[in-house]
Amino acid sequence: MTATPEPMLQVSDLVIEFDTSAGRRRVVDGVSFSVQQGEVLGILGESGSGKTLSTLAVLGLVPGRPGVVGGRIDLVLDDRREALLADLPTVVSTPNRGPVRKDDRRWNRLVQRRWRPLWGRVMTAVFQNPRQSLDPLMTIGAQLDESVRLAEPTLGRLEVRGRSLDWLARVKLHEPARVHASYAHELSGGMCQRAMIAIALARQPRLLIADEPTTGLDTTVRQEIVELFQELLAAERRAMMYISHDIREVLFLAREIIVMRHGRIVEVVAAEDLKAGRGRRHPYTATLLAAADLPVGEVAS
Amino acid sequence: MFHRTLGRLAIALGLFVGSAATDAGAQQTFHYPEDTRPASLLPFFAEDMSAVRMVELIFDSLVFQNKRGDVDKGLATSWKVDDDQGGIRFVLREGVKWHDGEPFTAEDVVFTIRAAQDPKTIFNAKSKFNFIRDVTAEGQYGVHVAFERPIPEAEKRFISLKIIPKHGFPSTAISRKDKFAREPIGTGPFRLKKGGFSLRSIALEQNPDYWNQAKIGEVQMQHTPDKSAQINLLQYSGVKAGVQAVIFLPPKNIALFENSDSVVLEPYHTVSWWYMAYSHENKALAERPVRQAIGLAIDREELLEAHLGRGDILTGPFTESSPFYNFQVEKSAVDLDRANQLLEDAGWKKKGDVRMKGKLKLDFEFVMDKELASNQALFLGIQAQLKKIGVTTRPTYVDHARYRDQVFTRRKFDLTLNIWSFEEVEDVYPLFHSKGPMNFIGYNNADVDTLLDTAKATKDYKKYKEMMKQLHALLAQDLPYYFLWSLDIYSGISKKVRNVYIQPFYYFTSFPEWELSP
Amino acid sequence: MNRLLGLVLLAGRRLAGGLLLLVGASFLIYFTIRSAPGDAIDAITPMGTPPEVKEKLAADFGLDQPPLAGYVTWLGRSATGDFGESLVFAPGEQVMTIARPAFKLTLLVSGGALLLCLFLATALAVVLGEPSPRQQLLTGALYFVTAAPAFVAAIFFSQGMNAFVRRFVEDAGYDTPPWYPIPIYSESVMPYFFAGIVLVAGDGLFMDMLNTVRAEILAVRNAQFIAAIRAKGASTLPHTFRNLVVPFVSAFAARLPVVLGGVVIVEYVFTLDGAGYLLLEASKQRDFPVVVGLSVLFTLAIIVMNLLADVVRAAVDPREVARNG
Amino acid sequence: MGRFSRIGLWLSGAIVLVVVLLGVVAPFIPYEPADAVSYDRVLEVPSVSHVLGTDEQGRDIAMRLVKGTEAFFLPGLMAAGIAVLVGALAGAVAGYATGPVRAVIVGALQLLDTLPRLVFIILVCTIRNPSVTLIAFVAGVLFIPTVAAVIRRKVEALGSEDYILAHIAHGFHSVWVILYHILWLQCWPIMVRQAAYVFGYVLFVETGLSYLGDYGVQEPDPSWGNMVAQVRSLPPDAPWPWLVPAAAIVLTISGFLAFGNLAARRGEEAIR
Repeated sequence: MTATPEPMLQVSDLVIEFDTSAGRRRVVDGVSFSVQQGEVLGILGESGSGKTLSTLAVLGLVPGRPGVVGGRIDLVLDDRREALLADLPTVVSTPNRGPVRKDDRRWNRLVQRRWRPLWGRVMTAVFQNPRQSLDPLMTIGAQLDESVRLAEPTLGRLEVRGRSLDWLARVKLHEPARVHASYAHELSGGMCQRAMIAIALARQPRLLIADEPTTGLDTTVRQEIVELFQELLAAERRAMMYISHDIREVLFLAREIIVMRHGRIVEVVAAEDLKAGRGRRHPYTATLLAAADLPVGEVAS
Repeated sequence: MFHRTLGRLAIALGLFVGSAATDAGAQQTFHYPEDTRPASLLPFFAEDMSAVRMVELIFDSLVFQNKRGDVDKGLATSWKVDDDQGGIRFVLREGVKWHDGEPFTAEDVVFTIRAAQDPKTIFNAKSKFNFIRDVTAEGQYGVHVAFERPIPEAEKRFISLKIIPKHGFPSTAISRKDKFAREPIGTGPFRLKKGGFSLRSIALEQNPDYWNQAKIGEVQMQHTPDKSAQINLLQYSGVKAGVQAVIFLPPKNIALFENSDSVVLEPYHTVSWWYMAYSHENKALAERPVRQAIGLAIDREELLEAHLGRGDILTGPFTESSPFYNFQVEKSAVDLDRANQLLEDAGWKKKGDVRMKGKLKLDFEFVMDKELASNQALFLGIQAQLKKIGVTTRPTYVDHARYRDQVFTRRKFDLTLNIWSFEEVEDVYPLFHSKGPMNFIGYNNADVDTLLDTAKATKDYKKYKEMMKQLHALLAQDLPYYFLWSLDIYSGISKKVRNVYIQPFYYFTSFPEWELSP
Repeated sequence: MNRLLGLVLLAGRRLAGGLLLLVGASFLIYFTIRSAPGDAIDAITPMGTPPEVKEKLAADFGLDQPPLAGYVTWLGRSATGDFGESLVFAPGEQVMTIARPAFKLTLLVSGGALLLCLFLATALAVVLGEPSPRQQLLTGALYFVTAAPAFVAAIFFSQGMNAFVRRFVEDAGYDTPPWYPIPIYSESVMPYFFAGIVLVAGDGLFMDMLNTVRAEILAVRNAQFIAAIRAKGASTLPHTFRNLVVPFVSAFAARLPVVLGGVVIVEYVFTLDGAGYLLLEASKQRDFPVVVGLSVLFTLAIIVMNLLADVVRAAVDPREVARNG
Repeated sequence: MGRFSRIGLWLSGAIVLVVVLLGVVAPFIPYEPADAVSYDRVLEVPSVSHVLGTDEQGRDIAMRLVKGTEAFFLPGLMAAGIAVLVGALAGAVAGYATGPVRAVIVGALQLLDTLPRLVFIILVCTIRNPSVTLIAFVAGVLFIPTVAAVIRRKVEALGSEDYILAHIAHGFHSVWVILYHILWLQCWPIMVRQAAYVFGYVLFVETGLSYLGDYGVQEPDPSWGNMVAQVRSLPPDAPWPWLVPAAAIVLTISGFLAFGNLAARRGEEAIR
């Protein structure tokens, strides 16, 4: 083991733009970050800061037009380096100069070729609004079974069900059998999010992206979900990106934290330093800390 | 080059699939469209022309009218009028079979006439059989019909009598609802195909036992109310599909086929003429000068040419081909000045747009049958022309059934446009005699009545003819109607049909002779 | 098991509701008849109808009774499928005997046309994908073309096709297709197919369908659960398909009345023997029992379609039972 | 709203404006059908004196096209008025009321919705003396449920929104809130869209029935429907007497539909 292991995910100079009725808007502007193997990266920022879009870009799931128009995303798997987003010029007609137009079809082909084999196996995600993340027409069990079967295609029908029930138990759902037969609309938000986490983890990904997984849930439930994440991650040593606007949650889970605002990274800081109030803080970070009744420390002008 | 590419493209697109699937037999089908749908194939109730045409193919009458206009053998092979013209004796064709295989006998003829006269059989043309007093079968193949009074050229009256099978009905009281109307059994050259009577089409097949075997295998009629669709079908008629004939070509479309290499225009003479009827119950119209003035203001030739194509302007109630036509009667020409003068002299003074006399106004309700397509256009022309002499008209369009009721039964109209069609006998007695059943205009002229009564009583055809000529002149003077014209009607017939001859009034009389080349 | 029971209960409730609607609709139809001006019998029968026929008609329709009692009489008769006898179109024939085969054909043509429309709209929606400014010219043009009333579309179609075949096939020396010229009198399926095309292309149906289908497809494709399914590496196709069943069935059911209106007109132009032709012809000839019988049948078709759509919705979407259970 | 939508709005708006202008002006243009007939200029091709040519009676097609707007303009407005006003009220009540009132209204709306429109109109035409006004009235009534359904959805969606609840909490009467804040301020784009649709439908039915069943306007009075119906008697080489009104029908219907949609979309964007 080397002293500074190569990060498993490296994002550099990511640019995302959208067409709106008011014209083109740059929503992510030159963002760079990296995630180490088995560690949690926290991304902090208010809504509209570009944190969700940056993570969706990692997943190759940025919706809308033209979407990702610049940057690089590299992934290191078992010493094999894969450039996910290295050749944008082939799908972006005039990068960095004048109006940008992206060829949708080529972009989709790129996504299919590069990302598709990674989804689930290498990285997967848990989103906010858990109820909307579940297919309303299928039982939780069917959706979980799907994950289990994808992770271990050799399992028999009963084994799959057994594995699913295990997972439901591991995410601390009582009566796993009942949940297994239920539909999303029959469960509470917290239960849905637990089920969603089970579905994501059942794929046994290397990297889990949790995009504001607690938004819209009751305070007590939020606490439980965050604890559940910590517990599961500690046991499995998975890498995770945890996106939130709640500084306490991020501090609780992450080792390194990046703070985003208006599509740019304003600060990269170790969680230890933040907790201890060490070092000079960006004014925005300082506001966030103050609002959460945490020690602010020194504020940069 | 471009054409070929497009053609290939169309074929490649599979638009023309199944061209090999048509069998040879289908080419022998004679297709024709009809404007109206025959509701009944029972001869008595065949009131639309479309039904009359179908009935002609399925049923037979005792005698036909041949190309020369003479009466020819049908189900009867010979006939003899009694010496006193009080009856007629028919000898029937032997070995004729009904479409269901039953033999045809004199009983069927007796049954048909009895059924026509049964008071419980109600149909429009019932009065046509009033002249028959009695009918008796004489053996299997002889029939004697006795008349109420002597009838000149009596055999002509049997042309329209289609014989129906006795075994097809429970009694002589025949109802419109009878199943027979949809499953007819005749002796004619064609019989109904199995399931051939459908919602809007009727399919017939050749009767293999017919004494004058038809040359065309099958006939199919399709109700196609849209005239432009009919024209389209004839115009584009190809080897495999399309129609072989359009019964009546609207005049505007005649030019389209005049130099056609696939369609012939075949004249179709009907003994019929157009008229504008005046209600004589209207006080203004009861005055002869008003009727004359109206006649002088209307330009028949212009209307005829603009809307109906070719035809002859009438001078009285007979067409030029009629034996009763009086060539001495002159055609009146349009003369607005004289028309105005006539009205002035009769005391009709112009007030604004309309002429008035006392409280009476020359403002008339013009009632029209919606079904007659050219009515609207003709009315517009007449309305415009009458305006010039201070006569105004208001249109009322009603559907066919309502028209008959309003005009013929309740006589609620001032002016109306219509057509009289005659079959074998041009009998105008019912129209102009003050007691005539079809005198819906309320016409009452003592001279006319006398003339008609004497003519009816006479047995001498020559004298009868003379009297009709006199009547022609008299009516041309008095103008109970404004006589308009008789039309040259054209059928459009595909050149693939050969040996075509169209009888007056009976379209399909010579149909067995027609041939269809593939 | 629980869900199945809920489903059965829901279907039962819908069936009862459908029956109620049918009774209500027949009530409206019956009182439209009773609203005839003057003496109802004279107003609704053709002139010259014999008195015994009028009497039978009055008895069949309960016109000799006070309105409500008459309605009950008529409803009782109609419920057994006895809509009376045709007066003019096929005198003496039971309305149902002539209407049934015609109506079957009409349902087939309109249902087929609607399926074709749904299929084409889906295909185009998939090809077009997300709306972009560049497509608006295409959709605008489509909007204009498909707004033509069905009868105008039918005239253009038949005359255009005939001229096309004459020029580019016949004159070019190819065999003409068996369906030429239009409207053809043959037992081939082509006239029905053409009627379907005109139904799809006319009355603004296609754009309406395209807009709906496209919005639904985009809604499902952009739904969060589809992103979640993608993120876990599963195929999104079965999920997308399943989630589109409900909106598609709804879109189909909602447009059936429109197509049933259009088919009346198109059948007339393409000389098909359907209920639309029968309805118009009977209406023109004032064959009143046929018109009433067909009105009831058309209404029944719409109610049954809505019923089926409800049941399919409930069978596919568990929330439906929960909402209405 | 994209560039093409804006162009579409202007174009369709122009069509609507022209039709409305013609509809308003047409009754004041003196036109005597009897005087228009002239047999020395039958079926003339378009020229300077007759911009759109003449028909079988030698009547100027452009003139008849203009006068023909009379036939559907007021009936169309009436139908749109009935459908939108009654539909909006019924929809608002169905969306807001509870208990038996709601049940009755929802039931009635559902009932009207099951009637196949064209078939029912033909039934009415068979029984009563058909006129465009009658047809339009029936069409208007039959469109009530369509309008009501959209309005109801909107009212239900807005009914639970905070600012509406706030208004009611502030002491405004709920009827006022529904009528003004929901129907007037929020639903007008929906009403514009539906009104344009119903208007187009009346033109569609008038022309369709004139073509098929002679249930529309009778000659000599002009209507676009009976002008198109001339296709049945015209020779194929003189199509303009029916082609012109057919094009006018297609343009008007698509124009009204497009205008309704685009204007409503714009309105909705503005409200948001």
